[in-house]
Amino acid sequence: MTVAQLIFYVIAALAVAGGLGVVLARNTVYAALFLILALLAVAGVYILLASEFLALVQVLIYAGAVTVLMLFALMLTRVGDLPETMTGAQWPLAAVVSSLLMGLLVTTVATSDWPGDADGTITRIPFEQLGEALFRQWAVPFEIASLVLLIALVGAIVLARDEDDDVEESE
Amino acid sequence: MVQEHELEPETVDIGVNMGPQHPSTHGVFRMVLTIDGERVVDVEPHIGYMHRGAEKLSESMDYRAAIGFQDRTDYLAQFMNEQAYCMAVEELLELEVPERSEYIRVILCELNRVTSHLMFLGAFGIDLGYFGTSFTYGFRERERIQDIFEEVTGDRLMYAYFRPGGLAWDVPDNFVQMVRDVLPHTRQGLKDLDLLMTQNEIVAVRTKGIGAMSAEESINWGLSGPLLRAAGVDWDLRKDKPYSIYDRFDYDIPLGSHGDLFDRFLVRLEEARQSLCIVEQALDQLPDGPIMPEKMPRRLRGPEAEVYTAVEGARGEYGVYLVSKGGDKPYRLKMRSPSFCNLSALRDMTVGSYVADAVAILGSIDIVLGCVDR
Amino acid sequence: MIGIFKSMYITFATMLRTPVTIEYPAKHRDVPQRDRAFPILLWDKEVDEPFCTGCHACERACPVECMTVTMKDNPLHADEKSTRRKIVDEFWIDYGRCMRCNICVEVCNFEAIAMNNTWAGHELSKFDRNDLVLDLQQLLSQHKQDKIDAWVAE
Amino acid sequence: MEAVSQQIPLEHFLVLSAILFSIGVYGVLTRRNAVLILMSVELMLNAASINMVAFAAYASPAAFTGIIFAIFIITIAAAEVGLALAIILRIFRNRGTANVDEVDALKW
Amino acid sequence: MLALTYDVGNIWLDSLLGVLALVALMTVSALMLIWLERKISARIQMRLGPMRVGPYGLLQTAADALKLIGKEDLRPKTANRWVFELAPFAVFVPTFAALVTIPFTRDWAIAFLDLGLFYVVAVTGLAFVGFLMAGWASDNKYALLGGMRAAAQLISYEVPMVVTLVAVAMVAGSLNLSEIVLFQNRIPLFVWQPLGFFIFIVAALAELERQPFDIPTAESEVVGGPFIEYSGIRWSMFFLASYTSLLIYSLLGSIVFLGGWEWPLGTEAGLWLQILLILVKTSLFIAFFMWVRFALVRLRIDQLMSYCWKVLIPLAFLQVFLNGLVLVYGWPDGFLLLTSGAGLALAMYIIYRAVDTEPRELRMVPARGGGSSAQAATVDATGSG
Amino acid sequence: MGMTDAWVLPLLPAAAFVVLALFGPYLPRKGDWLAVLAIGSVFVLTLLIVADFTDALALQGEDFAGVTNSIQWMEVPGYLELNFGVHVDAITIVMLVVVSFVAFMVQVYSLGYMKGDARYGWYYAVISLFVASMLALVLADNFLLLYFSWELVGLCSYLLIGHYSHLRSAAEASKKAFITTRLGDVGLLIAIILLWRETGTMNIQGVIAAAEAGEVGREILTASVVLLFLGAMGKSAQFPFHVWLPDAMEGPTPVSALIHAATMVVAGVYLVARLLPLFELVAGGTELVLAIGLVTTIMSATMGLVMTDIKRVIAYSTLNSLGLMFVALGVGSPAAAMLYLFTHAFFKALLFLGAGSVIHATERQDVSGLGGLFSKMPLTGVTFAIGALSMAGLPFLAGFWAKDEILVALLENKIAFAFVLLTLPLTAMYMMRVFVLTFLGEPKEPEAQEHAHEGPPTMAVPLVLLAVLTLVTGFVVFDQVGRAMGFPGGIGEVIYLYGPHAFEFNVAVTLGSIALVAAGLGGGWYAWVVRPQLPASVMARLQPVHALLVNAYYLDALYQAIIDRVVLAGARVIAWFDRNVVNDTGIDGPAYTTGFAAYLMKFQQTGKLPNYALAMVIGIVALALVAFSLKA
Repeated sequence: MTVAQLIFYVIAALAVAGGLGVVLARNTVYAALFLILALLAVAGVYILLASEFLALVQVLIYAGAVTVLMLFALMLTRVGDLPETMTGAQWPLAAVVSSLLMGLLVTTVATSDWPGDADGTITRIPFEQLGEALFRQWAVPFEIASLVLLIALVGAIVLARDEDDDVEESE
Repeated sequence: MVQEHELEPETVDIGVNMGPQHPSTHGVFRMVLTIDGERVVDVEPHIGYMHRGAEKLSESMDYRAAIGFQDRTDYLAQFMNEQAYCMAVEELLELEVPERSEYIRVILCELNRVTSHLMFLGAFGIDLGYFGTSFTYGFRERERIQDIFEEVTGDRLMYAYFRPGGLAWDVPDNFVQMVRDVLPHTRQGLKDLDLLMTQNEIVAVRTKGIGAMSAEESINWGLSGPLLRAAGVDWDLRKDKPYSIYDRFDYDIPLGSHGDLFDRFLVRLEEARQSLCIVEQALDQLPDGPIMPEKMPRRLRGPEAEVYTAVEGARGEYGVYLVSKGGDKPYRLKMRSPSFCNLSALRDMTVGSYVADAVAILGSIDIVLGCVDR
Repeated sequence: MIGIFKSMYITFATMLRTPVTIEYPAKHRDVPQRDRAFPILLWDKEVDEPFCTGCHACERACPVECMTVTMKDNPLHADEKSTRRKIVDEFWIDYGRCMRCNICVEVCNFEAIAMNNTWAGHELSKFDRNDLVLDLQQLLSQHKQDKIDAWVAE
Repeated sequence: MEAVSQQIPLEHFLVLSAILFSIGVYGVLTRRNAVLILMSVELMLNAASINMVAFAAYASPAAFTGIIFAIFIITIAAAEVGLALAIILRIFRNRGTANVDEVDALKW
Repeated sequence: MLALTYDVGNIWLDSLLGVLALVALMTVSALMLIWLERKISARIQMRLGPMRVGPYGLLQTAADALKLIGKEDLRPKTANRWVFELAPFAVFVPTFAALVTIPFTRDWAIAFLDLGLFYVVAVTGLAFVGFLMAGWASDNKYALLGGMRAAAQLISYEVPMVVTLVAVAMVAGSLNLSEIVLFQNRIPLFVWQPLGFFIFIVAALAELERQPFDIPTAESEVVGGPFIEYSGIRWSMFFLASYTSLLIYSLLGSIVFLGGWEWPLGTEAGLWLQILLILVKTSLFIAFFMWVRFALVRLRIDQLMSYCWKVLIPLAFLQVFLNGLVLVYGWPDGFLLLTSGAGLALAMYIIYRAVDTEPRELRMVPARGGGSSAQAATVDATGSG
Repeated sequence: MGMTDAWVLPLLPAAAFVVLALFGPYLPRKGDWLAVLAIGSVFVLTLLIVADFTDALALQGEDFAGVTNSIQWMEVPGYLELNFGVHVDAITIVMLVVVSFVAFMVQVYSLGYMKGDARYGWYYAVISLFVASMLALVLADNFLLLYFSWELVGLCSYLLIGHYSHLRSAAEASKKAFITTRLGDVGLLIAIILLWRETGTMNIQGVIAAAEAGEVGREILTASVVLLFLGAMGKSAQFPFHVWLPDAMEGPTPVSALIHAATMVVAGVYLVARLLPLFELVAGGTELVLAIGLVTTIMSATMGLVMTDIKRVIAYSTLNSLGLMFVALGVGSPAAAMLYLFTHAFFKALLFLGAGSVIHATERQDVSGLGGLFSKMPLTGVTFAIGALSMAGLPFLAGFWAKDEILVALLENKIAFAFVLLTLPLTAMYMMRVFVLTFLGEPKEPEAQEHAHEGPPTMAVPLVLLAVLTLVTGFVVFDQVGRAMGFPGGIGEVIYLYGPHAFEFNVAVTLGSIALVAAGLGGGWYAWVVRPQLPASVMARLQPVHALLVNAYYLDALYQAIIDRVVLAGARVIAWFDRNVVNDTGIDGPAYTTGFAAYLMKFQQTGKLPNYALAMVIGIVALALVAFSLKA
């Protein structure tokens, strides 16, 4: 086991722990904090996959901005932190199905023959090249993504707006 | 639309307790804010943490001894309180105050107004968010004037210097020079504060249009003093009901127009300047002579009467209502404290504004808890 | 922005001015002559006895009732050394209660009591509040040792 | 383009991704609070991203489409979360709850 | 700093020494900065500041730190234990991690990252989690309010900050901090991009939660915000993190906008000159931040937000747009200076106009007949007389 | 400002339209100054273009075929290539001068006339749009742009006729105008598409060249020429489409002057003149034009005699003139047609503006309620008289020269010549009639005329300017005059389209026409001044004829009947089919089916999101398991 593998196992364990925390925690804020942990661990996975840029994007946007929204929402909606209301009644069935799904996926992964698997050698892609590709080859999806962001922004503002505020402002 | 409103559950309001140990409540004032996010929905002021029963205590003191309690009501504008009380007693006993005493009283009162306003200007900056800068600017100059007071009266805060009929003792020989020396410093301090705050855009956005009260509302709430004048009401007891010798000086009453925090700030700043003008004139005219009436009774025994006298304190009309049933003690003493009356309008000014504004609005009322609770 | 620049300017300007603070315990301001910290009793050096006769005038006038005075016959009067027939026997002032209103000084007919105007009168921190009740000897000691230049209003 | 050898087989990443995905599915199925469901969805998205990046790194480094896709997933997730939270907020304001099984207007 | 100059040979040992050096640097600089801030505030307010412990009170903060370490670590009974206790670390660790990639001279840094600038921004952006945790876990309304304010403010002001730095990275053509410095060579970037510089300073002030943006910790409103329930070592970690952030942003500013260890008089500065230069530039930033703290009042939360979203972000995008124009069309840098300067003027004009700066006139009613006729009947209220 | 820059011309008023339409209400004076400014500058620029044109003409002489400036708009290689551009040649220049000048005059006039109107700003916006599209129409170098602007002027005409939309009659009239012209426009569109299919180009010159080169099949060419002419008939209100023009008088009078006298209605003439080579290629093409023109001329001349509405009389006179132009085109003399068009624009605009002045002053337009206005409004009276006489063809006024030119050109065709001669006294007579009834005699409704007065200067100045032009424009037919004005070969070179065409003067024809006109005028004078009761008695005696004329030959009734009987009946059948078959069965049927099915299926739903999600995941897992088992 090399050092890299050791690091991978640690990070993977953190990610799985975070994920389990998200779905099992009895406290909503705990769940959100576990989510941050999981997201940071995924960022670590990205680093292991030699995509530092992606890792930083993950940290900046996911862990840094998306989760704050969730925390805000949790605190604003003040959803009852009562443990008995956290999990729905169908959890046993869901657990079975999820485990089945996991089994299926893992089996598929294990039984398949993947390319580039032989030596565990990966390729580091310079982020300049990434940028080139993003803005030339993928320019149209990029623009669409920005449009989607804009629309989401407007939509979120319109939706979250309080009618009372409108009245106040018009006065 | 209407239906949606009906469906909407009550917004989650948070009750926040501000005071009595909150750093921004002046003294031991406590207000319970109900806030919705950052907006103030309701304010409930709680007072009485500093109640000492000064009015009741005064009933068991003779007319001289009760002066000490006057210092302890509005403890930032003590001379004015003493002045009001002494005027009440003088009216009751029909005492004639000597000329020199009147002048010294005016000088000290106006200097006291300056110290009080300096205190306000400094503290207001803190409420707005200065990290002590405005406060030390104000205090620096206030301290110089306090030194004069200490030289004259022997105490830094609780002067107990005025007496029914005059003064406790004469001022030191170098009094005039001392005051003249300190005036440039005070002007410099006011200028510093002016430069620091008046034109600052951030101060402007924080103060303009905030906590505004119209002239009519101000009158209805019984506001007085700078608060009332900031709303544009031309009312100053020194001018409109002249007492003492205020009719001998030339000065201006500054009036605001919007009645918001910024106007209150400006009015107080300008009032401090005008007080300095009065002080200068009084120093020029200061006569020699006795400080107490010639035939001063040893024991002060009042006739059966009621009097009310009021002065224009630093915070507004400070009145003393004195009922005497004869004897050397007041039967009933009631103080009309401006802080208390001004504070009553707090809810009206605050509701609907932001938490940060609530702090600044409370600061702009410039309450003194000793005066509110007595 | 002009106002913000003005604020920056004035803060910078004051940064260059001399500080006004003094380092308190190391340096002391001069206390004014009239300063009234707490009342003490005066010592008649000519006769070598207190001025105070224990007449209770101050005790009665004190708004906060912090004084306790008892009177006795003056032994020196018997010896014809003093003109005072009566003299103070015991005198306690509770500095924890005193509100330093100067009334005792004013009502005193013998100019026997005065307000301390030294730093010794100001710095009275004690660990026990009972230590703030001063007896006659403590009240007299300052003037006795010429540490005070008593200023008594007429 | 620089080759890095870390001796981690590709399957490791894929298995991690599969586990995270299943956990996310479980969360979506069992959580009652809409915000928590959203979090579980994020987990699933991240699992997918890991998959794609892993494939990009191991299998098709020349095209690195996987990385681009991961970037788009992150972008869209940001938009989605903003919008979803706004919707949840509105539901909460209208119905006083953010529990999805109490919001059963799907059945009328 | 030894680890930075001498290659120990073992990567683990090397990193460990580097981290230790950083911790030492952080602690010492934070202590010094606190002392400096107290001194500057004292001088602005014409006080003396700490004078007793050590010469000119230099050791005052060290003494304070010792006291804080010795203090009991209080935790409110109703506080959420784990979150409460972990919150200081959640603030501290990102701050610390951000310091790793900042180069101090041409050759000195723990790690020269290709994505250095991005890394710093991304990692410092995580600090809000700690504030939110602290605010939520304290079970205190002031703390919760402060935590929410902190999170909202940090997230919002990160946007103009990132966009401005993107503008810089555009012209520099790199996200590597060292290369950005090399790119600036003789003329630092703030000359060409005054608007970006301005936005950076404002956003940094907000990220640092210093006046006029100290809303999350506003003493007179939320009584210290998220930290209200903390004491002792945990509180000092917040404090340490806050002053380390000050150091980080000052370093970042001096590297990105002031040319780091380069100076206009020559490019091949020696090691000591480099250290001196970066120290001086960083100190300029620090002094400015401290100066501002005592010269300005606090904004209100809504004003803060609208200033960010309505003024700073559009202007930051304007800067990016201008840079893009200059890059694409190869226009001279002077054009950038002109337009960016115009943008800066616009920003200042917005500040000037957005608020009601109309000088208010007080109505002066003369008392006693003629009044003080010597003076003008109406005094300009804003006049400094 | 060269000819290649002519594309600027339509853009100015178009920009004015955009600004006015979007921000009009927020501009001072609702932005009328903007419209006037735009068209004013268009006029000035037009003069510059004319100067450039004459320079080019002097330089290149007769070979000068015009300038084209075109940009490619879109291209499907090998299939479609669309260009947008301008083409400036002699005919364009004439039209440009007419359009820009008359539009300028009318807009200035409207400042006074439309003052206080509720939709003042909108009026100016639309009229700017009209000017823009009219300019684009005459400048277009290809059929597509021509068609666009063709439809746009139609739209503007529709909007402006219906300007007083609160009046039912105005709304009806606008609809009528729109629909009637649409009938012709469809022909135009089909013709354009046909020609494009055949020649593969949209370019007008290209199409003409191709047709002349014989690239277009005869049948197609014939069909497209007929269809093109249909469009021209619709726009120019030729029989049988002429019915919309009199009704269009419901619009504001300046609009009538601009659109329905000077510019839009002559678009048909312009089109035919522009495409005359095509007509000449087709057997019977010119004859068709001639016939239609003649019919229109005679019908309108007779109807003009009995109309009582001052504006309608002028409208019929317009029809009369348009018919004359088509007659000229029909005998292959576009030069005469264009000369008539040129002069007609001025005096007809003058007539309308004069009528507008009367209406503005008295607020009524029926001559039976007018009379004796001359003393109150001398300026209007004089200018109106000039216009009327010019229309009648009194010597040395503008109309005279142009009319004589047409007569000379008609000499070849005796029948047509005779018919045209017949109309001359009629025209003179009804012009005399309307003038007399309006301005002379006693006021029939005195209360209406009491406050009659001249309009403000903005109304008077255009009147005077137009009157002066009416007096002098006729003389431009002489080369000496043109040379004196700076045109190298005389203005004739400009107005006459194909090659030099000297003014032909036939003493016999001229004298004859003068005699006829004088007779007409005299007859009119006799009938309405000397013996005012005569018309009534004539009317009484010729009751059927009068009824026929007053009802405009019952054409409106005929059309109405056709619509009622044929079109609506067909529509009813289609409506029934649509409602019952398409709507109820085709659309609602599946919906009902789905709804019922959904009603049946809804009972298995819980409405809870997690359940659905779970079901989905179970489905996926099951599918995957199936796939695995199959694979295994």
